[in-house]
Amino acid sequence: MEFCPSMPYKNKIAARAALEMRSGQVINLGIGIPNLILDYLPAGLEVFIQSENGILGIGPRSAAGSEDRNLIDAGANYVTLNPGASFFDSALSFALIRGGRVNLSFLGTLEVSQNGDLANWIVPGKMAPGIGGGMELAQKAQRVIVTTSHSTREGAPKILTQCTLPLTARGCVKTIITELAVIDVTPQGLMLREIALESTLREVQERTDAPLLFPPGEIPRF
Amino acid sequence: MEFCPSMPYKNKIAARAALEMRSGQVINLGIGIPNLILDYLPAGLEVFIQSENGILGIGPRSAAGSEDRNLIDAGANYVTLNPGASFFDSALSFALIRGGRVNLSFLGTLEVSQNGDLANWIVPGKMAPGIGGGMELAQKAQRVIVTTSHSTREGAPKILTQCTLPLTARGCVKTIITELAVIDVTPQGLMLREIALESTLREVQERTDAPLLFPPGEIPRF
Amino acid sequence: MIDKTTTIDNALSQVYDGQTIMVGGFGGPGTPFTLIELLHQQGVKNLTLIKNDANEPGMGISRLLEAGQVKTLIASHIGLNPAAVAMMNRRELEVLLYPQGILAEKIRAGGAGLLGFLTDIGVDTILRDSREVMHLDGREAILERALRADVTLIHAAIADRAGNLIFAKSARNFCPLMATAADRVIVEVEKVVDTGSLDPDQIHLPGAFVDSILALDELTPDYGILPQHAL
Amino acid sequence: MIDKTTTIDNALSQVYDGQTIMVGGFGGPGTPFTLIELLHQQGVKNLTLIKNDANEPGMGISRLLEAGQVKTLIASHIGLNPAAVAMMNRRELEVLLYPQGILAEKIRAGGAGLLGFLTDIGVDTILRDSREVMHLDGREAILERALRADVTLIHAAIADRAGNLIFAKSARNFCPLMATAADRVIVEVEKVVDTGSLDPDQIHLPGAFVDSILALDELTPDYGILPQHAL
Repeated sequence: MEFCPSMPYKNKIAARAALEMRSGQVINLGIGIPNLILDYLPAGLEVFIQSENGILGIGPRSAAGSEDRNLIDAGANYVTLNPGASFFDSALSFALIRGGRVNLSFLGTLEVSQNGDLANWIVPGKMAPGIGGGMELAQKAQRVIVTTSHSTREGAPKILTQCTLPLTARGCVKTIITELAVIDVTPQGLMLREIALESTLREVQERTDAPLLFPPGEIPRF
Repeated sequence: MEFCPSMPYKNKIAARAALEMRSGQVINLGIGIPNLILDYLPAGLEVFIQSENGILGIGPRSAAGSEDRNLIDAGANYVTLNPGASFFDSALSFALIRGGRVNLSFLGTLEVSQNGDLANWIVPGKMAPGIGGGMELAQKAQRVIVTTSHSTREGAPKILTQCTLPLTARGCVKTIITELAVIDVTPQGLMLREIALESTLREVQERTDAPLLFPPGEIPRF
Repeated sequence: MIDKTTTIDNALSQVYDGQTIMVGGFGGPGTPFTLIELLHQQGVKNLTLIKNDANEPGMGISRLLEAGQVKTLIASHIGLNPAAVAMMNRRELEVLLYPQGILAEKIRAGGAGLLGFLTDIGVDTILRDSREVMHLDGREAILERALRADVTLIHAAIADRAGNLIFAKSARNFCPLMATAADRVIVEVEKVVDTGSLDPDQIHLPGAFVDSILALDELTPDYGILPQHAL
Repeated sequence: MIDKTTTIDNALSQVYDGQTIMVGGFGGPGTPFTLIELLHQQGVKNLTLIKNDANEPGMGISRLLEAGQVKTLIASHIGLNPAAVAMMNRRELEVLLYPQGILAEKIRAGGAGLLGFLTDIGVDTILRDSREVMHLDGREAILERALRADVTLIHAAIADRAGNLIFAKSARNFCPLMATAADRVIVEVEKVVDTGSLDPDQIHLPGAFVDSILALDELTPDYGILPQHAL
């Protein structure tokens, strides 16, 4: 996997997010950018991708023409299976999630706050079409990583001192990965861990509506 | 199946109880006399015997030498399977029971009252070794039939105006089958439905500590 | 031998106006498109439907929603169906939404003969405002009631004549749960086999939960690959 | 490739005094006799055990009870073990008994990350006196708390190296439920196969719930036919 400046921002985020996975982990990929992570799994990494509709061990999306009508993920994409995959009902699928056996959950978001509050549910002014599995994943996965554009389409920051939208879960986010930076949510506040090759500390801070902490020394680039 | 006066009373009760089954029913057989019913299934009857440990479709007990170490019923007997049998976990097994899909539950008892209260759990003066699946069966099966000796070993009546022992479930028993009689629990009281060949109305009433109602006409014998 | 198979004319003979109906499926897989179409043709109204999602416009339960046969929809996420979202927004359809796993548990609790369960999912969110809140060991918990239905309609890959079911891949989803939670369970299947030919260890749902089985002669295009979700 | 198999020396390396341990099995089938024997040899004490029953004298968890390693037993029915009943009566062993399906649900609730559930089982009996009673729609309901454990020990027929499990016949019982409800799940199996060789539709418990797998070299007589229960 390579990062290049010409990569679409969503793919760049997905490619960087893939590096947070460890072999053996049970991982759930939300809809949107998280779902792109499947295309960037590091070679040799053996993870078990869970899908809320009752699958553990999803592989890449099905090639055109080779889809299985009985095999979709929770985003309705036709997918393949990896060795060791299994099927189960929706109650067991969420027992896996709420019971704490999901090591890592990647979620998209509308807003995320400096203390890890997540708001990715209700768009202002609209009735929400439902929370799906997102609330349970956010609240119960061992580690939640938000993968999101750093700003809204209108240029407003998504990383805030405090969320303005209704929350999905409180204090659940451990890491935020955007096209500009990798930021950890720490007890002291938001700690910049990595910065995009084409960005600057100043740009990241300016486009973040919460104070950033910087670790000592050179900040790695991605 | 034949009834003969020389049959041990437990077998006679079991043989008569078997006649209460209808093809297609899901049936649970408790420990003791109910378990003997398996030996008296009428020819051509197709029922699905459930066992609390996660089996539907139990057949006769295994012949000596042909036991399967992984196949026991809830009473720890080695059993066989009928066509259409299935295995499942203990949670689903009791979903079947509490969810109301068990048509018929045969239970033994210590006492049963004229309004169908069942007490088959705690022996006086001892700590109970546990209720097992009996309470859920008594409370939730569509129809509960008690199969029991008419009196205790000491000769005391088991069918009472009111139970003296702690109840397993209230008002759950629909029919009582003993070596002397078949008695239905009706809103009006205990209604004698059948009487054993070798018994008399007088004997049944004398050994029953609650008033019996008699239907008009000849009472069938068994 | 017990034979629970039925005919297309009789399959829904005991489904009536105003009933609560659970419908299996997560997206396409598991959705009983044929039984839904029969329900549509039969014209029953005022239904309360319980399904994970609302399928997509023109497909599955969306046909019932669009035809005005449904009063209330209990679901987890209807985002893939703009027609249903529009009806919800215009208040032509009452929609009750639950977190997906909570919806699954509510159905399972109904099937297991429980009254309800306590969860901490959503206690810190606005969900709390529309829920029954209890206190447990000094912390708040949400009480969720068990759900049951008059009828459940599901799709399975294989059934034997006694009603034992096997589901295919991700078509399992809500189907076995819903089959435990209704007074009457009607299953459409792709293949019927003789009772006794399925391995008892491989049956996904015991036949005791199934009342009738409709063998499908053909699978309509709704069951096939949907181009909008392929690469 | 992920390989969760372990050795007899390491299988119980993270089991300690005072822990709560769930043990699979209903009677013999599903009981992890080898892991229990290791637990016995290791000598951990002050355990709280959760198991459907107490096995029979000299067998299974009765070995731990008789050796005084167990402080509390949470079960459904211990009537087949007079040694355990005697210890209970002499108050050498604290025994908490639940209706069997309620015990299964308490374990399942723990595994499903729920806090508890409401049931009407036993509300009309003396069970009510020792339970938390709530009111729901003007009727009484018993609140049962979810159960979880530090460790679960179960027996399965087949595992792949990723921990996917298949149980044999009536040996399934409490095993998959308990595997969802503990921080550490240790499985003994009769056969280990390569990951990818099991049909994903036939797996009874996904590998995500399993931490380590002990392949059994031999089955001791406890696993065999018990003459006292044969005809």
